Amino acid sequence: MEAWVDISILGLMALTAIAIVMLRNLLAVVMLSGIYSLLAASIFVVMDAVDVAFTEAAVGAGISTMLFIGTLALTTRIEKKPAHTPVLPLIVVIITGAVLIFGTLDVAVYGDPLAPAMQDVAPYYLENTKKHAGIPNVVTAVLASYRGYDTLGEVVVIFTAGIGVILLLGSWRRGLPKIAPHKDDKA
Amino acid sequence: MKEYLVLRVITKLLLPFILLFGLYVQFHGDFGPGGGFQAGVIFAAGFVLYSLVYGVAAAQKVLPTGILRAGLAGGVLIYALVGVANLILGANYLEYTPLADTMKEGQHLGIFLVELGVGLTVASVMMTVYFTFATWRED
Amino acid sequence: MLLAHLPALVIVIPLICAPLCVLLRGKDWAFIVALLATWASFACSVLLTIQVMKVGTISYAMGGWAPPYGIEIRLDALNVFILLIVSGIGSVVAPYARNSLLLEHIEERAYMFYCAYLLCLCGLMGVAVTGDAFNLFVFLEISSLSSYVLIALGSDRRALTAAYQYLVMGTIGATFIVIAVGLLYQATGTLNMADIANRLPEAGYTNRTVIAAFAFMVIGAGLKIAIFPLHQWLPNAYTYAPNIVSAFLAATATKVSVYILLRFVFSVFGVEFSFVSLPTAIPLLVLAVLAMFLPSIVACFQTNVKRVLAYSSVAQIGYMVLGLGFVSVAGLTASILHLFNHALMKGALFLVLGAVFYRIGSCNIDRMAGLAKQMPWTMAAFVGGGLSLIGVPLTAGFISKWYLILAALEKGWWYIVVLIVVSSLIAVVYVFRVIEAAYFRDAPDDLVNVAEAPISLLAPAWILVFANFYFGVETSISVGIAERAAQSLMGAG
Amino acid sequence: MGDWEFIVGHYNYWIAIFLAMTGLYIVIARGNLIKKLVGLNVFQSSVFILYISLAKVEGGTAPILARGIDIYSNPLPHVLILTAIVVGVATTALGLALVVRIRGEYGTIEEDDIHSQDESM
Amino acid sequence: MDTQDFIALAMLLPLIGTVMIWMSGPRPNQREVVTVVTAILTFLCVLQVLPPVLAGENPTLIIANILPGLQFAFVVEPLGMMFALIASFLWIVTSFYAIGYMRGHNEPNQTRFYMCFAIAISSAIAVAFSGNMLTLFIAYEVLTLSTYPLVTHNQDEEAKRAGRTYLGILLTSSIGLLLVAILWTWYAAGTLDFTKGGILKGKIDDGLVIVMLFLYMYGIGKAALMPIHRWLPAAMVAPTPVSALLHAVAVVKAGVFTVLKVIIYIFGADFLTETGASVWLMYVAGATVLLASLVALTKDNLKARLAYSTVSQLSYVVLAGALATSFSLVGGAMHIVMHAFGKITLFFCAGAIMVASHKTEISQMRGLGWRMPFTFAAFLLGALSVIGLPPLGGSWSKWYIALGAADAEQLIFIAVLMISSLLNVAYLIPVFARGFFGPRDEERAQIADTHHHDHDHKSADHAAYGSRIVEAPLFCVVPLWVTALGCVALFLYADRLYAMLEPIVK
Repeated sequence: MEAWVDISILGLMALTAIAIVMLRNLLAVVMLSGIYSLLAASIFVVMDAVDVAFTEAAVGAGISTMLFIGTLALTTRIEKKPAHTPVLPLIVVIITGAVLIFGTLDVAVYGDPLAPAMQDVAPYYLENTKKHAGIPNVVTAVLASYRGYDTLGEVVVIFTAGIGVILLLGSWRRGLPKIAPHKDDKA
Repeated sequence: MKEYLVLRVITKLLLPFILLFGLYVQFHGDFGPGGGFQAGVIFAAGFVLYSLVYGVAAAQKVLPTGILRAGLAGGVLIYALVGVANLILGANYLEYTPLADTMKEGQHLGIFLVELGVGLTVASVMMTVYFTFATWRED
Repeated sequence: MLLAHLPALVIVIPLICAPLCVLLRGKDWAFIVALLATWASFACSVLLTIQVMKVGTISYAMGGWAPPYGIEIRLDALNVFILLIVSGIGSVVAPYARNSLLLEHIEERAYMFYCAYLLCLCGLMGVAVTGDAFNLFVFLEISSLSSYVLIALGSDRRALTAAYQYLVMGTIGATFIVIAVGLLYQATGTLNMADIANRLPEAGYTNRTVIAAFAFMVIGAGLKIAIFPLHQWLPNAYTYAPNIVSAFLAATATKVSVYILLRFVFSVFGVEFSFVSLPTAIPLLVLAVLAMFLPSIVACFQTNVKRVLAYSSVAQIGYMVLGLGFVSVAGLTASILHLFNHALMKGALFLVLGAVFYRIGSCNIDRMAGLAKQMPWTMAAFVGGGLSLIGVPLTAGFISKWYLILAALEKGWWYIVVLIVVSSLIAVVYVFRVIEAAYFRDAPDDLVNVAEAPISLLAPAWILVFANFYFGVETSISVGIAERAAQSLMGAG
Repeated sequence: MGDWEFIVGHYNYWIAIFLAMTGLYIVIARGNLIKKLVGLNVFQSSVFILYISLAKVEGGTAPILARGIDIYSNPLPHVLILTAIVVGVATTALGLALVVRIRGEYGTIEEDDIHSQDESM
Repeated sequence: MDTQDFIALAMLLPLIGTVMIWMSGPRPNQREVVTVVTAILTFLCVLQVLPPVLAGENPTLIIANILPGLQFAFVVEPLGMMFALIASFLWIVTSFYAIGYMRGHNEPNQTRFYMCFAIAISSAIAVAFSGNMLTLFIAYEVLTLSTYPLVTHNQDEEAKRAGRTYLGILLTSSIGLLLVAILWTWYAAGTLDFTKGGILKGKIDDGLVIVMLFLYMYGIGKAALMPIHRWLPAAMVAPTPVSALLHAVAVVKAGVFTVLKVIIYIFGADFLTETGASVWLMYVAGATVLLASLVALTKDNLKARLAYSTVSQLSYVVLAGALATSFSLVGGAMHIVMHAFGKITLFFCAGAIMVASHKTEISQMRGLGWRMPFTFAAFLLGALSVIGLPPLGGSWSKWYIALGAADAEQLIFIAVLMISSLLNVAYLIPVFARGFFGPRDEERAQIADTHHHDHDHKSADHAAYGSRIVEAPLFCVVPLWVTALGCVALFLYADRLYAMLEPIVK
């Protein structure tokens, strides 16, 4: 049963992704990308990653989509027709995908509790969270305590983005003239 | 959007619940899914909704740029300084345990504090980014 | 007591000071905070270096959780050397910011700039010190995001497109690294780099997951390094970024990325896997040689001197990869040494160009004609840095080439020796084009009365020029650390 | 392990890989700056799916400790991906800010047009 | 102060002088006093090192450890002593000459000129004193780089083109070949110290010695072995004092000096003769001697002719090195000195003629001797010394090289030396002769026009070729007589020079 849910969601995602490639109406593309994130969130639920699902829904479907729409309002809505037939990108993508698939050939089957990834470190968290931190959500414990340093980094990343957006688009830019390219150097 | 009375009323009614939900996610993250990051996003979403209906200017009156900037930096500082507090107490960076009497309490307190920092920064950043985009004018 | 926590402090100091800059707002205060933070980090790095040289590898458990359960900060000779480069260049460049920003329309939001600068520094150092594969990605992204912002602040609109291009390619690179880390985790069940290294033989060298992880790691790091032919983002980014940013990034960012490659290929995957069971060396050597030539030749035809230097950076990266491809202690020593020396020379040269830009508003070679008369100190610094870039004796650049050639001789690869030598000669061409213009041509009519650059711009440039000469004569520190790092990298396999 | 089981055990990864490559294709092949970022998002989300697939344990539940449940899925990849999602949205926000500025300076967000503008200078 | 300090001082003084010259840039008189005083002090310092060297010591100065086991070190031995002595002595003479010339010619950028000059001298002395091949290489490169601004001094297209040729050939050869040879040596022998008897014996394959020798000989571009001699004539666009000191003494002699050093202290003369690796070099050097002389014959521009003459004379030294017998090596070393004095005199004369009459082509110099008798007389002395006739210094060095050729049983090179001497006569003596003979009527008016327009035509006519002497400034004439007399003195005291140099082959 679960497998079929899984397959149908993944199938929907594939359709969405292909539609994103095909469509040139950017508003539709952005909406599809939001839907894609929602589908991803549901597949995360299927895979028992509720925290991730929650985040993906809030971020991918929520914040990201909102930002994209905001940008569209400030720019344009239709993508130009691609001028050239992209052969090289196709080759790159096929090779990359092939390597990745090659890599999965030795990965343990989906859901295998004996996979190397399930040994040692992960069980340590499951076993000790209660003892160390006294809270039931292991993800939170790992996030904020065992790997708290990572999360500090994560907060700094988001902080950096905030600073960056202010620096690039802040109100202080409004009075400035358009920046002219330096005349005396050609690209 | 002055003419959409229904929208305005509903937004006003909805907003406290959204913010409350945000707070719930923030503080319940230890027990169920959620945490500072998700809470921050929800919190920000509430204000974004508010600004969509009432206009950015009104939203900025509630949350002036200065406060957002303080939140932006404050969240990171809270997180980082919790770590430093451990150093002063003689433990490793971000160790939490010495923050309270027992390890469990220390950890719990530490996690609570850093999640607070996360939530603060995320909410401020999201709102800042949104407001910045919304007020950007090309001339 | 604090001494034991230095590995954490070196990162945390700039990390705390960055938001402080935003809170303080005043541009003077922010400047002072940024300055003190970088200097404090540098002091920490020096202390750490001494400690590591004395007692060997230092391990620090973040959060008190022993590795592999928690995140470990692990410092050996290679880490501290990179740390030293990044924080050292950061400290020299920081005082330069004050005046340099005036021209780039940034001074109004200078405190934000300092914040981004500190974040970038913090991210780069974080990458250098961490012993955890995923944590490396997080800090890599801190440095990347802040460098996208810093680059986009350039005063030419092409800075924006350059930053965008870098953002896209950089994110692809980082995502590749994430994929590699995921596959490694899948194969070994741990994220700690030392632990991965221990468990890999268990997973087997023919494990296809590990091989794919290796491929993604090399390509991902290669994108960040701007290894030829993945270098398209670099020339524009370094050309149009604000001058101080070009100087800082050119001297540090690619170095840290090379570190990632070194760390993974040699310590994590190990020589046995990377070079014995996989034919990695040959493609690396080929790419390195191509990188030594093609971008150098392109550099000879550029009119914007910053662009000349940017292409030259791509070429110099070729030398580092070349040393890596030798897979010997000598080659690695040369590679690591060149990381350091190249940081010194490129830092110096970009700072000089910043001073030039400050006065004449351009880095075009024709506009720089006859500049030596009006800005003698500035151009003298350029000559100093340029000589080092060519690899003239008594400069740091010579020492790296010396070791590189020795490493090639050790392998008995004559043609490589010839190639190294010939490629240095191309450097002569592009460096001397600039020197000839500045010293032996007449200034354009509107630029006959240019004043010398202010001391706050000259001093940092000259400090680096002196460093170039100092480390060209007194090599016991740089060669000493590089050799130790190389030995530990080779030994780890 | 039979072929069929092998395929059943891996199709999840392969579809995720297909999705990721679709995203990557959009990034490389398309010239519209916004579409590129959408592609980047698709690419990254799909890699996240790949990651989370690795964490799944047959018959397990979400890693929130509760009485009576012994099998949980692996929490570590979840944590990593939480971080990665945040990093992703940060990148997107920054990329979009750049796009807005580029549009302001160039009047277009198509790569080709930007190139031709730079070259005609 | 002991000898070590003087070694350091000899190299430091010119550098200190450079700074002082720079600081006194706006005050020409002070600047030139500084130059001359520095030159004299430098020479005195070098002189202080002489007694211990004559006593058979090798004073050593170690500055720094560049790489493990490889120092930045200076060791003075007779060959280097000799080179340092002539370089620093001739700097004094040239400084005086330069004052006259640069002022007489109203050259721009004089401060830069004097500064680079001082740096070049410092590095030439460093080349002379180098204790190992790497130190020598470093000094050699500094010499190249510091003379580049001198070559491009005029800043016009021609000068810049010449500068590119100059730098292109010298840097390409030194980095591309010499550096590789040095690295190879280091790799093979584990040392780069100049050691009597060489360091390579038994360390590399006999068959590879030829390759190594090739790398060294063509790596030392300053020795101007054909076909990489092009930079030398090109560099003649520089002001004459530069051509005189640097391209008759410091730069080119640094090249052949390095050749001798390499052959004596890196390969070891015995090792070379045993393996026969240097036979090809004899032929190349011999060919260069003859071909360059032939080219010189075709040049009408005096400085160009002298430049090719230099190319030819340099190959004497290379030939001497290739023969690698004790006579030839000492003879080669002596030739460095003899030729330096002879050729610098000739260049000084060419410059004096340029300053006084603005003539650069030999065909224009008819009758000029009557106006500039002192200059032309000195020219004759210099020319005879270069040709190698007694009673001038040049005769000794040629004699010893010829002896060396006989020793090595390479009699053909005695013939080469003889033919070359005849060619020298053919291209040098006509310059002198033209000054005093030949038709001069159509020239008179022209010269009178250009230089004496304030005078009445007719009186100027007679004045120019009759009793009136129009010499170059005294600052030019005195130095060129000093060096001309030096040629004579060298003939008389050649035995002392021989005695001093003998230890290098013992």
